[in-house]
Amino acid sequence: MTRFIPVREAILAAAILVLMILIASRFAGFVAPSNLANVFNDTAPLIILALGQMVVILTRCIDLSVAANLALTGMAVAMINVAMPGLPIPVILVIAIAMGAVMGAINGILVWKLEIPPIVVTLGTMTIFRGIIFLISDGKWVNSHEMSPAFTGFPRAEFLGLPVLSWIAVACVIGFAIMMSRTPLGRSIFAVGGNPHAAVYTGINVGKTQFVAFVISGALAGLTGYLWVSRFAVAYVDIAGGFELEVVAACVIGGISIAGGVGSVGGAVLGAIFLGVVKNALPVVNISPFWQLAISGSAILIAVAFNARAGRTKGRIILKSAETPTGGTS
Amino acid sequence: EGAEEAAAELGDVEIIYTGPTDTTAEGQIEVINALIAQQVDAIAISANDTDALVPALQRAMQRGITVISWDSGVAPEGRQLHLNPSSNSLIGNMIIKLAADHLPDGGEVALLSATTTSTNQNIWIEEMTKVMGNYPGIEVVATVYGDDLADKSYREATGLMQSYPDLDAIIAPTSVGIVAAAQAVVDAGKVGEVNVTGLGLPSEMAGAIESGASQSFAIWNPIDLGYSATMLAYELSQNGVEAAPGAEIPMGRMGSLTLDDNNEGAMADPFVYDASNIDQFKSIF
Amino acid sequence: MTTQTAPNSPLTSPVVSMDMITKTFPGVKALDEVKLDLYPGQVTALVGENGAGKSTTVKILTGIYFPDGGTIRIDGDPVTFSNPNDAADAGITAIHQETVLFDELSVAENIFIGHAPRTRFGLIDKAEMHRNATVLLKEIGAPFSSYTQLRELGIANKHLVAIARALSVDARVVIMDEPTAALSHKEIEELYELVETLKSQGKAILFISHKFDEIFRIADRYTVFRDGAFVGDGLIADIDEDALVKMMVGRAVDHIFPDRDSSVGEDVLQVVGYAHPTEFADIGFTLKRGEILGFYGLVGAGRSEFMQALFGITKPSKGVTKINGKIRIIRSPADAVKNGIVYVPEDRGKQGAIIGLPIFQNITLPSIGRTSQRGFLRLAEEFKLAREYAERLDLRAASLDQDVGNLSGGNQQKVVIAKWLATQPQVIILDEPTKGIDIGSKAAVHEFMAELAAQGLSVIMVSSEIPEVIGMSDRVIVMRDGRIAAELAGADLTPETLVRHAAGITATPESVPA
Amino acid sequence: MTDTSVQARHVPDRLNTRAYRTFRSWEALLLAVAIAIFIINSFASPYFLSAWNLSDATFNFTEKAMIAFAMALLIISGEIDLSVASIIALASTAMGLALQYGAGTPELVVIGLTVGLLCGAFNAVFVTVLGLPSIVVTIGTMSLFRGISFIILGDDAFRGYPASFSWFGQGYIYWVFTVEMLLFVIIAVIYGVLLHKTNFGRAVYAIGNNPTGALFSGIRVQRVKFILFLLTGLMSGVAAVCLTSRLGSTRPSIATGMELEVVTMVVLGGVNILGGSGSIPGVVIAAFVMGLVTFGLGLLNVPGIVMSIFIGLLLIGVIALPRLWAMYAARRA
Ligand SMILES: Nc1ncnc2c1ncn2[C@@H]1O[C@H](COP(=O)(O)OP(=O)(O)OP(=O)(O)O)[C@@H](O)[C@H]1O
Ligand SMILES: Nc1ncnc2c1ncn2[C@@H]1O[C@H](COP(=O)(O)OP(=O)(O)OP(=O)(O)O)[C@@H](O)[C@H]1O
Ligand SMILES: [Mg+2]
Ligand SMILES: [Mg+2]
Repeated sequence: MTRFIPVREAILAAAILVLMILIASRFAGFVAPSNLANVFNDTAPLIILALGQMVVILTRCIDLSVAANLALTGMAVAMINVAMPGLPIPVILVIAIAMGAVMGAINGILVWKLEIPPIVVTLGTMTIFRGIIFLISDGKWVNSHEMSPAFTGFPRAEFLGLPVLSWIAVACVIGFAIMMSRTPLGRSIFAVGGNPHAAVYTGINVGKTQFVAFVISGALAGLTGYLWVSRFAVAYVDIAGGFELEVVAACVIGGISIAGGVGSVGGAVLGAIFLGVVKNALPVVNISPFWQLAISGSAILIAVAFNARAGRTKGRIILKSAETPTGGTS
Repeated sequence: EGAEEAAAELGDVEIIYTGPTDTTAEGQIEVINALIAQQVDAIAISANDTDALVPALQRAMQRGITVISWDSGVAPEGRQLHLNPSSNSLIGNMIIKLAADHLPDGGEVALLSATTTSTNQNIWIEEMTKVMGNYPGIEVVATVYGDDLADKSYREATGLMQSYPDLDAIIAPTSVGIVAAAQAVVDAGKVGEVNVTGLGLPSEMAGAIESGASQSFAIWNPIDLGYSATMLAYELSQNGVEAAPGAEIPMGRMGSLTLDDNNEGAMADPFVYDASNIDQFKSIF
Repeated sequence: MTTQTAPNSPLTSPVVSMDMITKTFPGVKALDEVKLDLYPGQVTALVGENGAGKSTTVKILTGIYFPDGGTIRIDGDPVTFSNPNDAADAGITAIHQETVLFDELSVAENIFIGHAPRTRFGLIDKAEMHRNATVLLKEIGAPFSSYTQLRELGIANKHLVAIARALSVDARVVIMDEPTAALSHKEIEELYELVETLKSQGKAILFISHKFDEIFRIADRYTVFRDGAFVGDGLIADIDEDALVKMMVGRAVDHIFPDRDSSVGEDVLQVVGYAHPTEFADIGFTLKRGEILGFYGLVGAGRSEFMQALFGITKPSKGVTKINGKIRIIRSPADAVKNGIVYVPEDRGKQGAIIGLPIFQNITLPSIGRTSQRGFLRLAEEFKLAREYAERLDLRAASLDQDVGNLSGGNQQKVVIAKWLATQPQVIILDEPTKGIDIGSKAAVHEFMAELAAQGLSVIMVSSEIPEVIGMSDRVIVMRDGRIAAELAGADLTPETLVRHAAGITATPESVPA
Repeated sequence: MTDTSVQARHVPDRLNTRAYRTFRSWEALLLAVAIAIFIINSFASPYFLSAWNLSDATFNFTEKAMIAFAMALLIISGEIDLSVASIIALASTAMGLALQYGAGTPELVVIGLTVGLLCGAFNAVFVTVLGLPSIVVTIGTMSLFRGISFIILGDDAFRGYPASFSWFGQGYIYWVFTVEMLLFVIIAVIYGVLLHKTNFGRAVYAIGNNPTGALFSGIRVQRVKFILFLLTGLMSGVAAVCLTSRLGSTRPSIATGMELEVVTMVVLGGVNILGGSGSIPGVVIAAFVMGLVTFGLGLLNVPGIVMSIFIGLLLIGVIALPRLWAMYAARRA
């Protein structure tokens, strides 16, 4: 009765499993461990961003600027790398995370101090960040041969059979799992989204918590910005265009309620993996490229409808003699 | 750059270089309207939709503005002439030849295009299909679209290598796609097995040639293209040259353009780049 | 009940002392230079009409609002609370009037949010948290586990969680803002015992209530506010009920239930065999013209649930509604309103008032068809209708154009009642109509109900207050666990029988507290 | 009951409360911004003050604004529709398909509008019947609708619309006044009256402020929302007719990204994105502001991507500046 969230996740996990079986029936190679590792690696940026977006959505906000933040940070670190090829990777990482966090903080400040609705703030900063990329890069590309080998090599360096990119995603997942369930910050994030009014009474600063959520999301976007640019070894104005909607979709599929307060790390990760599997499978099972968009759209709709069913809580039962409840309340 | 060069040569020409927020037809129409409003003498456009710009460009022509398209064309009603960087059939042939040259015994190739709506890509692919008969043993196993997005192209290329383990070459007649495909091949550890070729810029492809992911690729000179387009626009608007089938229109140092029945003409052959000459060009364009 | 430890000695100095506190909201002076003292080991009752500024005082004491002027002293030292944590650190804890809890968290997490026990690594110690929560829940007699998801609890149980939360901090001052409003008899008794225990521990208690019986039972001191101003304070022992009411309202109020001519007319509403898979079963009764039918039961007996089914919100699995002898199908509140049945909900914040819309639009919302013409609004008509009902209910507001969100709880309730009366219904269902309403307005509501019935309106009144049920109803239906337990009228209608049927006690009547 | 209670207090109808004035000042502020932009534009570019150029400039916003009016009502009711641009794509594709089967102009229009309505109904079913959040549903249908266009059209295009069809997007009523402008004005008036002068509009506000309360007040909440989705779909259909007519052809990528511009316009118009408040005059002014900014910057040949920075700054700035000013004023007081 109390444990309804894992049920939701189990359904999603089952859906992913069924999906994989279907894909395997058309293309057995897809489920080979090495390929699955590839799919995971390919999905790693989505997972990382989905975790950040989850925190934001949990506090009743939304961050539509993640993809633009990612692109701007990516372009900036790529240009820094071109200008100073010797700069060690840890420094680049720190710069990327800090830049992303600053952009997140801009969103957060506007939401916290000026109380502008998050969707408006991030819609605005989304276009502003993109525009800034054009201004700093003059519309030009940074290409792979201009980047240093260390710069492009970092995310693909292998460690225990998995690329560093995957390991970073794994680390983020573990970190967030602990943060959300075992730290006061995690609890406040749930509280702020679940009932902001009550959070105020409890001494939780709602605006500040939302600010922190934006900073977290921004920092992760910055981190992903570097990883993205180095992995695809190219930076230009439009990278990750439209990716913000995919990130939101991953969260929603993962059962994170857009109304805030409900969701889990596991859900966000599974939602991202679900999309990642769909995206990676379509090309290999030879479905006409013109079908891709419609299929992912339907997948989102179905997943969300399913999710809502699974998440619908049973009302309390007054009747002592109530037969097996049918769940069809109200 | 080429346009600036032409302007300098002509002396009395001012170049306005502009573009929309995103690459949609509606965005380009807004830009065209702004140009009409400024009463420019000529518009040289590389369209991202053959048909959608026609009404807007027709209006421009009605108001006495010379309209030419270059690179990615506009339907004939919407412009006076179209400058192809190279003849479409030549490019079509070139891209398959680049792949075939490295596959003496035949093999499987796949196409990685840009968006499903890019005019020029699709014409080249069409032209390529026409000449497939000349390359026995070469089989095109799939055509995928990377939408001119690095990550999507990368994923599509990875998907191709998984679906067709025996794939020998990926042809990407798009500068985003070819770079992403080369990166995907490097990451999949298939350098030497899968050759990436197509159309790309030397500056962007230098890395791929170096790593061996791409043996060779082709492109025309974009500087020349800008130069030619400017020259043509100048001739039509200032010197009263008529664009009609069969006409020969001078374009400065690039010689002259001969128009076909659709008022289209081709500039020059694409040039092939490989390990031998990449270093020379990578810093130019 | 237990030993009276704290003597009503005026010699003790106050723990908390508020002086000259002022607080202004846009358009309203909620508090105007008020003072309030709380003494250790004593219960101070804060009384006043709806909107007198009681809850505002609580919010200032707990750091939620920042006062515009005045000083708060703790042990004689001036303090400023810039956020709720400051107040908590100063040892002040509160059970607020609204339940301010988190549906998505467990009971234990709700209790300990903000001050959960930590492990060595700084992480939250869940095991310890649940252990502590269990102890607290046991102390207040809560019948659920600390692992329960809060959303699964009913309103009364949620209130118990709020109480547990307030007790989870080691406070010197405990504030209770209408803590008994949502509780059943048994739970109220337990709360009283708890108050005694807290007193004996030397804590200062601020107790806000509109119920005079409980004020006189547990309070040692009183402070009265009227319209945001301080009126007086003193020892409960030195004052009687009438005097207190007079201080509060500024005039004498006889809160005797109105005399009614209970000759009732023909059948208006017939309900046959209403059932729902999980909430209620076998509900059937008839309601006559001009009758007031009471529905009594312990909180959570399913009365609201059934009423909402009758009103077309909850979908019953079976059941027939006849109005004036004709079967009517009610699938939505709109259908119900069309058929002359209206429902004044219990949860006015969520279900009643439309916060964000002005008062007049709230009042005319369900009657919009009458004030408008062919679907087009006519503002003058709207204001006319709204003013009529606002004045009939003695609404306290700055203007009819004011957002209902800025009204006090009691005045919001009046807007909701006004909105339904304006539809001129045949049957009005009032779910806990006087919950949280001050004594003056309460009498007005009772008077009004009687008047409505006299005009031929049929009233269903859901109430958990025994005097009100007995005083107002012609007939009472008692519900227990989603079923009708008894129907009482005339001589059978006594506090004892009500409680016995509601609690399901079949044996000899035990001592039932009034 | 009059005898027991004290003399009923008189409650005045209206006080000009601060909230009321703030509401008033939003449109005023926006209008000031619009006028300022107009003046700056006329100084910045000699080409700006020309009837024909201004007429051309209206195309920058007329189609978006048609959808924005319906979207404003939807957002005030607490929902949102992100699929509008995709509905345009699908409706346009359907028109193109009908064209292949020989449909004439009247049929094309009917088909465009019908498909818009059907798409609206599809969204509405998910939101009102299944009870799913609209932002999520329409992120899904945004892919789905455009996806269907891609399935039908692939990399092809429909062209060859009849000459009479071009009237909607390219025709003029009188002198420089275009058909689209006329439609814009008519639709603005209809939605203005619907939202501000009718019971339906009142219900929209009530729902946006408190859906449960509105339901308990006898408003058919789901029905109103259903209608709002239908209206938004219908307006997308109208925009599809205009846009298709203006472009003279259909591709599946038509109107990409327009949904965010529509939402931006609505928010700039002072509609609370969280529902409950907003006005049609605000949206009308916002449409002009956006049109003027893009056209003015276009005349200065500012690249589109840089233009979007201005729009972004405008969006945040118009909301942020009054609040910053209030904070500043409060500190000084
Ligand atoms: N947030 C607010 N904004 C504006 N006005 C407010 C606000 N909170 C309270 N008020 C006003 O302040 C006054 C005091 O309200 P308060 O809630 O303190 O009354 P109360 O004594 O607790 O009444 P009740 O017995 O009904 O709970 C009322 O007139 C109310 O309208
Ligand atoms: N767990 C819950 N979640 C949401 N709403 C609840 C919950 N419990 C109760 N409610 C609502 O709160 C109100 C009061 O609930 P309460 O516990 O009093 O039960 P009830 O069935 O209304 O019983 P009664 O009216 O007989 O006291 C009702 O409107 C009910 O629908
Ligand atoms: Mg109160
Ligand atoms: Mg109840």
